[in-house]
Amino acid sequence: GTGTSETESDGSGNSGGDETIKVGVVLKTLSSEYWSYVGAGVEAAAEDLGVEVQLLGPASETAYDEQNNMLETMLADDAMDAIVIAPLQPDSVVSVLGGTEKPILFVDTDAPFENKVSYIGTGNEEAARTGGEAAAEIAGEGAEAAWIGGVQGNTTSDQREAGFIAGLEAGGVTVVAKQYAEGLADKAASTMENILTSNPNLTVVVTNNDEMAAGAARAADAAGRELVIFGFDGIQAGVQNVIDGTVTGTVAQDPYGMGYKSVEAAVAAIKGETVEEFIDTGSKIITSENAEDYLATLREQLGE
Amino acid sequence: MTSVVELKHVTKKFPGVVALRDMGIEIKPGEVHGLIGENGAGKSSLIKVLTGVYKPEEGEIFVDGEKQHLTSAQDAQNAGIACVYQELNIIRQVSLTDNIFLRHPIKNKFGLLDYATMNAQATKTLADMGITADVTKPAALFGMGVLQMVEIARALLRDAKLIIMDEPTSSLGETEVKQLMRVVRELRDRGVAILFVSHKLEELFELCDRVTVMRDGEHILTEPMSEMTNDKLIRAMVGRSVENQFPDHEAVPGEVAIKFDGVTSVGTLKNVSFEARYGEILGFAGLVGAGRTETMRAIFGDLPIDSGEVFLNGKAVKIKSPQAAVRRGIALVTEDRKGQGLVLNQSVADNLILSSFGKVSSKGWLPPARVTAVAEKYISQLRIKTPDAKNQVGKLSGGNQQKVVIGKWMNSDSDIFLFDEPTRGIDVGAKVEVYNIMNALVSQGKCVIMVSSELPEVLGMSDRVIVMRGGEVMASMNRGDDDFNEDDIMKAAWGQKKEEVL
Amino acid sequence: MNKKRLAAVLRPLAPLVALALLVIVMSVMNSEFATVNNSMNILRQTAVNGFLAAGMLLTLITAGIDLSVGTNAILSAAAMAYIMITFDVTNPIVLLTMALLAGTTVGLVNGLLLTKLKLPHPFVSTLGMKYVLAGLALFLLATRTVGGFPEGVMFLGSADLAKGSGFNGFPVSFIAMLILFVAVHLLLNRTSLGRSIYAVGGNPEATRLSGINTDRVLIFVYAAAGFCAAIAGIIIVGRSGVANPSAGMSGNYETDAIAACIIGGASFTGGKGNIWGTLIGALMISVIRNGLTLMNAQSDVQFMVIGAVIIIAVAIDVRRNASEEKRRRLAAV
Amino acid sequence: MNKKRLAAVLRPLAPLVALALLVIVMSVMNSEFATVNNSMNILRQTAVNGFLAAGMLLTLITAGIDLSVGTNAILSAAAMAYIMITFDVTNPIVLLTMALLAGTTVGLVNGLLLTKLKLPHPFVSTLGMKYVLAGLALFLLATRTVGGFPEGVMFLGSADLAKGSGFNGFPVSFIAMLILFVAVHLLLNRTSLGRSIYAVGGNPEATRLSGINTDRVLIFVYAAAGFCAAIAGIIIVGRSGVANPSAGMSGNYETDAIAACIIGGASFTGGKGNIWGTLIGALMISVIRNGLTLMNAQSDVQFMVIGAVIIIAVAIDVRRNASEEKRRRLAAV
Ligand SMILES: Nc1ncnc2c1ncn2[C@@H]1O[C@H](COP(=O)(O)OP(=O)(O)OP(=O)(O)O)[C@@H](O)[C@H]1O
Ligand SMILES: Nc1ncnc2c1ncn2[C@@H]1O[C@H](COP(=O)(O)OP(=O)(O)OP(=O)(O)O)[C@@H](O)[C@H]1O
Ligand SMILES: [Mg+2]
Ligand SMILES: [Mg+2]
Repeated sequence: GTGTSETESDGSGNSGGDETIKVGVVLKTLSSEYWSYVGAGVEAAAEDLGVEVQLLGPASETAYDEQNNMLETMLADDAMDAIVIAPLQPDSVVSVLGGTEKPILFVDTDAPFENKVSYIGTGNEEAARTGGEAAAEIAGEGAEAAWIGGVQGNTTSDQREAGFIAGLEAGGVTVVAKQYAEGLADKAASTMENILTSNPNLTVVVTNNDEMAAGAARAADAAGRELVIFGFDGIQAGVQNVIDGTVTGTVAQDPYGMGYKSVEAAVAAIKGETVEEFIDTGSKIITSENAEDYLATLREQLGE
Repeated sequence: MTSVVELKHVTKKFPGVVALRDMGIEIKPGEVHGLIGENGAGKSSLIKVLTGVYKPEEGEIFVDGEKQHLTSAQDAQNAGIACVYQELNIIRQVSLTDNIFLRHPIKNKFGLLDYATMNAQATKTLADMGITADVTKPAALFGMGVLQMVEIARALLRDAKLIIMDEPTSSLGETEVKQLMRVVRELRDRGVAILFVSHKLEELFELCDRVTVMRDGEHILTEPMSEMTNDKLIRAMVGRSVENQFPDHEAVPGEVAIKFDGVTSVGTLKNVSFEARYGEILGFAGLVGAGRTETMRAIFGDLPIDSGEVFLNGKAVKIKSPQAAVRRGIALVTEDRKGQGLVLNQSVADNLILSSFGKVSSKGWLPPARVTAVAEKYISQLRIKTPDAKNQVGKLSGGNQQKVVIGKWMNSDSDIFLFDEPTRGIDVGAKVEVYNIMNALVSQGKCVIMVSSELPEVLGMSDRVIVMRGGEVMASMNRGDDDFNEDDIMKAAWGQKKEEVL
Repeated sequence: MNKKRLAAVLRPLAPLVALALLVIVMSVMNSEFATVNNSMNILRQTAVNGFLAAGMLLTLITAGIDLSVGTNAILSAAAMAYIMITFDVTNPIVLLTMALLAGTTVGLVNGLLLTKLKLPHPFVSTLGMKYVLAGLALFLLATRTVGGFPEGVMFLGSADLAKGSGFNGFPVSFIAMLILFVAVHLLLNRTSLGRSIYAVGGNPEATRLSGINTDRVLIFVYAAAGFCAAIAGIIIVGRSGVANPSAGMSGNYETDAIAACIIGGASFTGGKGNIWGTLIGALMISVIRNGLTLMNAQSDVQFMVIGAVIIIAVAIDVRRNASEEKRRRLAAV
Repeated sequence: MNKKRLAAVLRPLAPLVALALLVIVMSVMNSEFATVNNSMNILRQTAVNGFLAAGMLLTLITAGIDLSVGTNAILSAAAMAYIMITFDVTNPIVLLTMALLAGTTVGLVNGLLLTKLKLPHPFVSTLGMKYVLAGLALFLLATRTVGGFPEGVMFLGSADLAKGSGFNGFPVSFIAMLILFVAVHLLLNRTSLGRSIYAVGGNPEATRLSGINTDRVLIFVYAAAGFCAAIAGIIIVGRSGVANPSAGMSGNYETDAIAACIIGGASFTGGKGNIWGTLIGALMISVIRNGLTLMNAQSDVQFMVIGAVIIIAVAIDVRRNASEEKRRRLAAV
């Protein structure tokens, strides 16, 4: 890698060849809406800063090997000046990184890599905890809650599970059921139906993503049960559901900001500037009060 | 002298059928022992008990006078019993050498297979039986005749004391049968016992020292062959005498149904021309691999025609698929009933209606009652031995399966019937039934084309005979002409081209 | 004779006995299980798999397979969402037609690939199709999850009959599934096309030489599987309220559908299987999932139990056939 | 004659030509593709699928399938992790032995289920096994991802030969894979067990009647597939540094392995396939994945291209076989 090079490119072409700064970004996947926001932030930053980015992501958030392969391919690319990673499996990514000398940054999820330049994001666990607290506040002390996760054993799902549960319990809510629905809305609906059957006093459900929150909401509605339902991610459909009142709230982690700031930080690192070790992008609880505004911001960020 | 193998009081049951009932047989060293019986009499079942494939409910097996429990094919082989089964046990995907040496391969000093030696031995053994073949090629590339010999070669290389052959000649042509007989005699002279199953009486008379007849799973008689006559055998088998082996029909040749004019299919058919008329039986004779089956496939739209013309009812046609052929009223009784004739895991009834959905169904709907009626009609008309119409075809005996194939086409109301080896594996009584069916078709004014490797059958049934060799028509003979005889047909089949051929 | 008749009627019901046993076990282990509302939940949860399995069954009978039914369902939903958000179409008839059209077209393409390319087996082509459809769904919706479908679209997946006074209602989706199953039953057993489907699976060569256009039979079968997948997609939308284009690759829709068919007596080697067995297979899978969730079993236990039940179900089926053979054999005189 | 000989030698190399074409296309479209280090990456990324595909190939040749190889790899890794964290075992020999034992035992069970239960086809039993193993892996590690394996365990999956001065090194995992492939080649073509494997796939009944213990052949095949899966599991641990028990259900390990075999000329109907074709199939899949990553293709495009390539690869193979048939037909004159 070439450390710092003074390049002024107008972003219209990467004709600068070797001189153009090139940042590699490997996200958890590109095939979901949440990650497309991160991607949008990455591309906006690239445009603004006049650098070239290579944006990649495996097929799904469970394609661990595929992410490692992508990373490996990128590490072997001499033209790549820095790499931003959202690790699916932090330990595993660290072992693939090995002793690389390229500047490495993590986005969304941190990893125990010794030479990392920076971590940009809010921990999944931390964000989920605020969501759990918010749900507990609405439901009130003594309520019973259920968790519908993605794939058990998946790092993201496990972290959100730990955060949500900690938040709920801090608010005096007991978690009586933990189930997993592959991240799919229709399977979450089935799971919700069954949880409702065995837990007649259940009033809260927190889920691993907005799609599953939507599925759970429909199942609760069909069963005639009023629940406090929280999703995660803050995708448009999820926020719309909050506006419509079918879902109580969702946890948004400012994905666009994460993407944007990570490229910013990467470019700074390449240029030899000092970069903060932790850039907190914060998280937001979206409820009926701020949902309209958030949706508007989202659309603006995506250029719609 | 102790017997090589003796079977006593064996009973074997299948769902709905008793295949063997208190059956016994004794085979002596150095004899060729014939076994005969109607289709479904239990011959193959008896053999499979001998080779440890079927476990009988009752009965005992003695090998060299000692009681044995044969519980698997391996046991039987270890006891020195080898078998060429009726339904060929060829693995089509692997080479002839692999097929021959599968169980007892030759290895080099590293424990790896020694293909050089195995190929040489396989080639030699086959050559001894008059077959030249590239033994390294997959079995799928060879015709039935070669494969039959491969099966026999496999048994030969095994030093068995008893070799069982279940209808080994049913897929062989005249010459190969001769070769096989020579091999069998050589084996006998070496002291090997042979159990030989066949529906062809001439073969049994020519080859066997003793014969056992069975009927409905029971032992009827065992006699020295020299004391038997044709009639005696048949009466023992079917319980009555069969009057006329080849029933006559009145040939009233009508319009030309099919005409081939210089049809060539690269690699198989060369300039083939002939005519088949309504109201007559046209026979096709020739050696194995003569191209008769290919000719039938060409008529049936299943072989690409590169040049030449086909006329159907006087009009030039291009029949592009079997479906088109069936629509035009052509039926093909295929020679390979397992591979091409039957859907083995479906019922007898389903197979019987397979070619006549248009007739049995109304607007695509199949009333179950009508299906059953059709099935029962042919089961009784063709005397198909099956517990009921819902029985899987795969569970019928070989001959009965063949009857289902014929029945399937009987129901299709076709005008032109192509019979490719129609009596393969069928017993004497049933053969006559098949001949009667052909005659009935002809008298209804239909056109019947019959391919057969059995010359007596060709001569007995055909009004005209076409002889082929190497994909070419060698000769054409009319009933009543001087050259309508075995000798002249064989000469043509061996390559003597008749001048006046079109 | 009468006794024999009874036996003949009861025999195919044996898998039903296995299902009943499973239900009894679940009822004993969990008091919530045997309630009316929970039974309705089970039916509700069976519909998607039922539709997918019906299509899968047809392909399995022809000795084929369709590994793209799950992503096809997702694509059909995505196609519907696409025209809704792009052209502001809100007419449910148009939207539903779009979904059915998309699913059936994909099925048709599967059938054409198989027959026109003369592929030896559709495993790889439909696996390829699975990827293509997953990509297409993401492309159509630009990875976005779409909600806000009109009521008419949601009806099939979400409506319940006779709802009220504590009864959660009888799911329309299950009724629709039953109607399809009756249709498939009639197709398979009472039409020549149906018998051709079995024949093609048993011996394609013999079927072709019997004058049946086997290509047309196969193309029909795959198009029908696509059609069923599209309905499954519509029900998924109705149940969850959203069309999520990334669901195709992450779900195990196909394995559940295949398992239902095979538990119900279909076979990979073709020529076997019937729709009522498939119904029982699909119900068994739902019952296990439902019961385990009620018991709040974790993923590890759920996986192990489901796996064990799949294996046991097939083992029982094999045993049953064998003992049946033996019974008939010994009865022979 | 000599020309014919040459043709006979070259014909099986046709898939190689397809691979070469693919490589050329990729090289032209992306300058990074044809670098030495990237080639090493491709080999590195092929190893896991290669091991799984080798086992899968054996089962496919017998007309079977093993849908549990992926979860078996994960379980083997989990078993190794389990004894490491539970009993503080750090001896790599013990850990590796544990993994191989676990994988082979699972394979053995698959083989026993198939033969002793007399199942008609291993599709369902191995599918059931896939679920059971996924559950077992989660259970063993209590859903936790485990890292911190000793160097000796990681070696196979992570070591590189001749590394240095800009060269990333030749991956040991690929060399190990090649050694296995040579062994499989010898097994299949030079031993009687190997020929029996083809024979069982081609015609199990005939093979049994030839006096071969087909059950034993099948049990061996599934145990071998389990053994290969265990090595794949060890390589996964070496590559990723962790044993992740939830990876089994979510990975596409089995479909990739099957695709490699089928692209390489194996068939579901059994009796066909060879290990070099499988190698080419596995390399093709890696090349596509790698190339698309280099070209910065989005998920939707990636999915579509992978799907299309899978379909095209099979189509080409079918064409090739057909034209070979035709050539033979014409040559016969
Ligand atoms: N595997 C099986 N399952 C059920 N029934 C069977 C089976 N094998 C044979 N049978 C039945 O047993 C009876 C005897 O059959 P077998 O094959 O022994 O007759 P065969 O004398 O060899 O007849 P063919 O001359 O037609 O070959 C028949 O009725 C047949 O249907
Ligand atoms: N599947 C096949 N693949 C390759 N060659 C074949 C195949 N089937 C037949 N042949 C060859 O084609 C030629 C013509 O065979 P065909 O079956 O037409 O002969 P036939 O006169 O009908 O004799 P038969 O008595 O064997 O049926 C023979 O050389 C035969 O070996
Ligand atoms: Mg027989
Ligand atoms: Mg022939």
